[in-house]
Amino acid sequence: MVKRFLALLLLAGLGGIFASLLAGYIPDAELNLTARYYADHAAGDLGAANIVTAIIVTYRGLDTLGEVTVLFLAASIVGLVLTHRQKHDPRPGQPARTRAPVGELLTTGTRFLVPLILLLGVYVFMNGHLTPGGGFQGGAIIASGILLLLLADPLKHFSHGLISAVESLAGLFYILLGLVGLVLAGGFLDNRILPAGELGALISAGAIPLIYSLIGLKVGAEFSSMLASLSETEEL
Amino acid sequence: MNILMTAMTGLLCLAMLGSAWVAVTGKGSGQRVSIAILASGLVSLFASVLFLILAAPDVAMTEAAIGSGLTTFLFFFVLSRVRAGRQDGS
Amino acid sequence: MTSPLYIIAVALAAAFLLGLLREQWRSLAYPVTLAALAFMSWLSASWLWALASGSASPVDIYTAGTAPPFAINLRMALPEAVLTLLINLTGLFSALYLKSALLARGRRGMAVLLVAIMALSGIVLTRDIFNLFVFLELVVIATGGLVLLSDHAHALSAGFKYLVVSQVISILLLIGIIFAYHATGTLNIDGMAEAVPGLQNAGASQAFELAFFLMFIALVAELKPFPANGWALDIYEAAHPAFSAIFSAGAGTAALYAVDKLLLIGGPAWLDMATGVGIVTFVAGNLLALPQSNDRRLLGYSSVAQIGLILAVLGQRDILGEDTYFIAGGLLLSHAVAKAGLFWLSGLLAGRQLVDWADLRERPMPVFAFVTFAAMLSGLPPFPGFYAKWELVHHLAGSGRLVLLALVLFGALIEAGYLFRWFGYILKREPPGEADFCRVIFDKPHRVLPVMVAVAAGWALAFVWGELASSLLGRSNLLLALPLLFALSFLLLDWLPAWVKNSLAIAGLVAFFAATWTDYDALRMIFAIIFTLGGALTLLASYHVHGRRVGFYPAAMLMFAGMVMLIRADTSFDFFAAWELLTVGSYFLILRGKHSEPHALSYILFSLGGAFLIMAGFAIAAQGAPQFALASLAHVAAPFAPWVFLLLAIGFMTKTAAIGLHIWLPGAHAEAETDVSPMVSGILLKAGLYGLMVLLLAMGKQQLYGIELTHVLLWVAALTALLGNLMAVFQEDAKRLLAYSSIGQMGYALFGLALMNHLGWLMALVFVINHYIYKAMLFLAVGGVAKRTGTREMYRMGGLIRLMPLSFIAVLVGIIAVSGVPPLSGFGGRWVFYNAILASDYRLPMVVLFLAGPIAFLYLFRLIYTIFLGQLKDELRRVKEAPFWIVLPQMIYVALLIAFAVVPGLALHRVDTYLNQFFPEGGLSWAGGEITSNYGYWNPVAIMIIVGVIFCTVFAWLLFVNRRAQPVKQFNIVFSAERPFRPETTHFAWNFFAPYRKALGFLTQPLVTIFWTTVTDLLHTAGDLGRRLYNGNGQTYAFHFLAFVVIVFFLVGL
Amino acid sequence: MIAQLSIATGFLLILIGLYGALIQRNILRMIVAFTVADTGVNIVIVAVGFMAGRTAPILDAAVPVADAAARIIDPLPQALVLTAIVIGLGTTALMLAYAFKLYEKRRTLDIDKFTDLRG
Repeated sequence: MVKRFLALLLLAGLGGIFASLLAGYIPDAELNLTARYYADHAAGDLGAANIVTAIIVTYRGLDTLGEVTVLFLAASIVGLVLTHRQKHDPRPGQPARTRAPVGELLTTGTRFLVPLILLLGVYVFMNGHLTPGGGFQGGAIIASGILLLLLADPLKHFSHGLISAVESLAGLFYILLGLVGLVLAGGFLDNRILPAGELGALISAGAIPLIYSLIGLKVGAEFSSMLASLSETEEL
Repeated sequence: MNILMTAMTGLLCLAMLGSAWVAVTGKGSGQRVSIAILASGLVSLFASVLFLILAAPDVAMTEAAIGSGLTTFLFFFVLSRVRAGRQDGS
Repeated sequence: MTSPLYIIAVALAAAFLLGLLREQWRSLAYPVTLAALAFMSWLSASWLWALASGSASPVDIYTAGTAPPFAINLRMALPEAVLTLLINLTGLFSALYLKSALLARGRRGMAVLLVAIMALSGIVLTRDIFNLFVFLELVVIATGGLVLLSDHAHALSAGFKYLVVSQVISILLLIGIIFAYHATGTLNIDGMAEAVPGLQNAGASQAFELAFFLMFIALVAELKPFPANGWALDIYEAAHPAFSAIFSAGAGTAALYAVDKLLLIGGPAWLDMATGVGIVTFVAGNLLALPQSNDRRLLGYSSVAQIGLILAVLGQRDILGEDTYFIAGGLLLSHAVAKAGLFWLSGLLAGRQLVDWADLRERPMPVFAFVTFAAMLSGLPPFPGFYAKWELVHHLAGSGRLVLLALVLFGALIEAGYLFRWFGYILKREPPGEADFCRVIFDKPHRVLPVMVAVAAGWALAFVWGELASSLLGRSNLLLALPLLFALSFLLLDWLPAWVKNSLAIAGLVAFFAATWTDYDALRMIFAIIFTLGGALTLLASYHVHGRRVGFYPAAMLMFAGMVMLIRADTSFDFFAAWELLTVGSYFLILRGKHSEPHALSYILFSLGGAFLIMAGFAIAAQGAPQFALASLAHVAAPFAPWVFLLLAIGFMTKTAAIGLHIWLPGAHAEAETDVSPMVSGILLKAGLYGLMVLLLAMGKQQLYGIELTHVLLWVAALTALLGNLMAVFQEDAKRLLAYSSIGQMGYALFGLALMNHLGWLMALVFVINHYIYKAMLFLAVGGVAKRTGTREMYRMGGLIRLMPLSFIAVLVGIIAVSGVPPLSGFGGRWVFYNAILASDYRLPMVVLFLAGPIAFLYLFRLIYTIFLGQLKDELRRVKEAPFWIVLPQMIYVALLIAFAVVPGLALHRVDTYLNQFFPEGGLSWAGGEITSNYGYWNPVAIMIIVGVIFCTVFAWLLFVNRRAQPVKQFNIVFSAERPFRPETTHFAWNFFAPYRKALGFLTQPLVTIFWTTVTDLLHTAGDLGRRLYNGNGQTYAFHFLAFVVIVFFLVGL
Repeated sequence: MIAQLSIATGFLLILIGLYGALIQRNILRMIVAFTVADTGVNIVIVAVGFMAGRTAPILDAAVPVADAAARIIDPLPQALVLTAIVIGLGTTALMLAYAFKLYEKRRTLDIDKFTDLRG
């Protein structure tokens, strides 16, 4: 009870700070300097119709690299934590894990759906510079396809090698493209190593579609790796 | 139009807060925890609708896919492991 | 130049590349990791070199080919180069250290480590606030992973607590960032800093302040401020030591720099908050470290405290100005290198208790490593922390921020307390296991290398900061001072046999005097002779030790180096640096005694406490200047002068062991080795007197609230003499007796100085010379006896006159000299002294001082009577004379005493003349063999002859009268009035002065000891109370953090 | 108005989430509470950049480049939120893995049981 009271007291204090923030908040009427630059230049300089994508992939590309790395870290650590025990503690005496068989419907449906889902994911990140969505969303969609596979066949062992190869190659190429930008264009992750092309076309916006695709592949692989690691844990 | 929009947003916010309250309060484990997880997934889902209202389709997509989708699945994976353990351990 | 972006790119590329290698190819993955870290370190180093040498100028690196604030930019300037180098090197060597853990966990662990180091560098490099957040989150998550590299049972729960609080922190940080962006329209740190003054209205700036508060408090929380730091301390305790090294050195550094960047935005309004949080953390962290017994947790608290201090320094930039980075950098690098080194070192040991570090005992290299790290942390010369603290204290005093100054010094003293206590454990406790450490050394060279690198880095930093300070203070590099170099060179020569080193040491001391003797005025000449030639003379006794005597010579020569630098110093800085050196050197010397652990600790604590007072006194006197010529102490402005006087006098009196500050002396002097006691008693105490002389000559009489301070000194001196002597009377231990006697003797000398007249000073100088000679001689004689008999308890001895005749002669001559009876030089001292008293008006303290005279005779009498006269004990029948090398210096001293008694003018005449310039009145007149004062004359030669004749007559008569005397049997207790109840009570000499004890014992109640014990207990209790905050629950730590935020918010009062 | 409403909701979500994180003893529930608070943060960030009457920052036939500055809302907060969401997921996944391991070790998810290191 004391704990609740203290928590409420502290949160009231924090709420006070938040309330003053809210009270002092006045929505902008005009775009501020930074936003205005993006509005004026993103399309012209970078050739990206989706300005959010331009910011994510190029202007704040370093953030995005960091963000991808966060997922990479999370996936690595989850793998590190969860698979560690199995290596050291094999239980050879135990019979193979068994589970109630999954329904026929799900299995068939999965076979049918997964390729479509993967395709959708690819579509989403390929079009990131034009429409809402991009690498992260596409990656998540790809991962949901993998998830479906896992649900349909919980005992299925994913090839961790494949997943991590995709992840690593995508990551390496991502960095490589960034460095190419550093050498050939204005700076690290500059997308203008390829022609900007025509605004609104699929093949446009310089390296943005390329980079966003790599991000999508990498994110998808990272999510999948996380899910796979979790699904491979033994039940306690 | 504007008032309607505001009212809708208000309702959405209320729903979100309600789900959030369900997600963070309550006791017990097992089944009850799964309710909390679902409620927090619901908060994310409502949030992605709110993002659409706030003219942020990219964010909406991401929140829907990651916040309410993947996160919830991660929770359930762990919950199922832990719950199974509880039955074994008893 | 290669773009610093490659630090990030290469680390990530390597991390991703590791994924391509299969788990089985770990042995390939590990070199890739090391290579990447080495490349990152090289890149930072090359930038550091280029920037420092001026061949490159600071650069802003634009990403995405777009200028900030529209894209993220990084900056590489000198601070960034230094800090990234520090981080990358820590990472590299930690990776080396982690070899087995990484190979066991596989490539994922290596990737996580790479990303962690990259992200820390990123925090330092980036100029974008949101980018900084991203790097911070990377660090948090990587920490969550790397904690698990440890085998510690509770690493998992520690990591979880860390993640919980980190979540709360990042929530606040994000809210702060977005509102700050909304207010300023930019995420660029420099852009924000520019935009803030231009905020249109009060509302906007109010909103920005709130947002800034959230960002700032979140980043400050990353520094683990007290009390919101429980979540981080568990990491220090549970994580792998190599990761703790990164966590302390790397993460702490990066977070500090992030806060520094933020302060740029916030401006001066936030400096107070940084200072407040910092200093509270510094003091509390050190207090909490005090009661710790787990090594890594102690290091954790110490890290927290150090970073708090640096935060406080950053908060003082309004007065520190350009020196901010010199000070903060010095403290930070010292902290980082020493903490990394200590954490690495801790991994070489099996036990986790502080006392388990006794494993290092007898292993010179690790002990040297520990000493280096401890000295860096406590800010001893010649390490950067020393210069930093000096500058900091001077700036604080110059701006009148005295409370802060006091807190800094208080915290630093506590820190020194637990570090030196720990060092005492290492050298003096029993090792827990057999050769545990040895095995590690030979099995795991990759774990030893990082420690050695840290040691090397520490000394390199000492050199660099010495250079920086030399341009700041306009003096040459302290580390290059010849005496110090000479002392340090003994570290390299420690493999030589002791006699070779001893000869080198003696030669060095004599040569130094020969080379410099023309530089000294008469006053300094006396001290120079005692410090160098006197030191050489006592060192003769050291020939009696065989073997290598590891560690003795560096310590002894460090002390002597400090002393000669002290008398050659003419600025406050040089003086203080020398003072610290001699303190540290003598501490190591004293610690060498068999049972000296607690005494050495109290010695170093009192000395450092005194040194801090001296530093504060100098700083107040300097009034903002970094240093001043010692002579200009005379011109300190009026309101400060008495305070400066008081601080300096108390500081010096801790060294001379004035009453109240004396409790360290008896143990320290008595427990020291045979040839060390004469050094620390006969020679080292004079350093304190020298300080007092410098002070009194420059500042003269000062008044505080109408009280004459020299008058107070007189009283202190008289009481010191009386009580010191009285306590000596009741000692059973011969060396302790001599030690207490030193306290009393120093009281006399202080009294003479405090008289502030010509004769008083002359008397003090006579005491300086006499005390050196007879105290060194007596300590050697008693030490020799103790060595032969195996005990220092006097009642266990007796009748040694025939077995140890030379020692007897030395003691006899010594006590005649001490007690001041004719014909020896002690009488000369007394004679000058009586004249001095007659010449002054202070009669009451004079009476007290007179009382002390006969008391001295009581204990001195006992020394000769109990040890050498009476009956020989059975077990001592085969005792031989003390070793030749111990006797030889004694005989030289005897000769010196007689010479000084016959021709005191040799030394005193010159001093008398010299003193005329300060005290023109009341000098002595020297004519032929006769010395005349206003009150009478003294002819040393005549006295010698007269006393000689009387002595021979009385002696002959006694022999004749007692020719039939019958010795009393040893165990005949019929004559005694006491009932024997313990074995020693059957001895006539035990509790010899029991009747006096009954009468005067109340004066020797250990009130002072009780007082200081209470102070220490209070500090420990405070630390223990503080520990209760940390109940181990992650949720409670989240509470702490939020409470910290809310409380600071209300204190800031937005 | 919508912006203020959303910001208020975001703040309340943060407070509710933190409340849960502070009082729930079950580790899984604590993590759930943190995701709620994270969602709140995301809403606040997007809402702060919202400008009534403007459209999403995507250029197409309806929003030509020339008018962009007058028609679209600030794209930057949206980019930041994308990053924040992904980071939030990373942290959540990590904490869940921790929860799993903690449970594996002690067979309990009660945070009060993990207080071995203290003082």
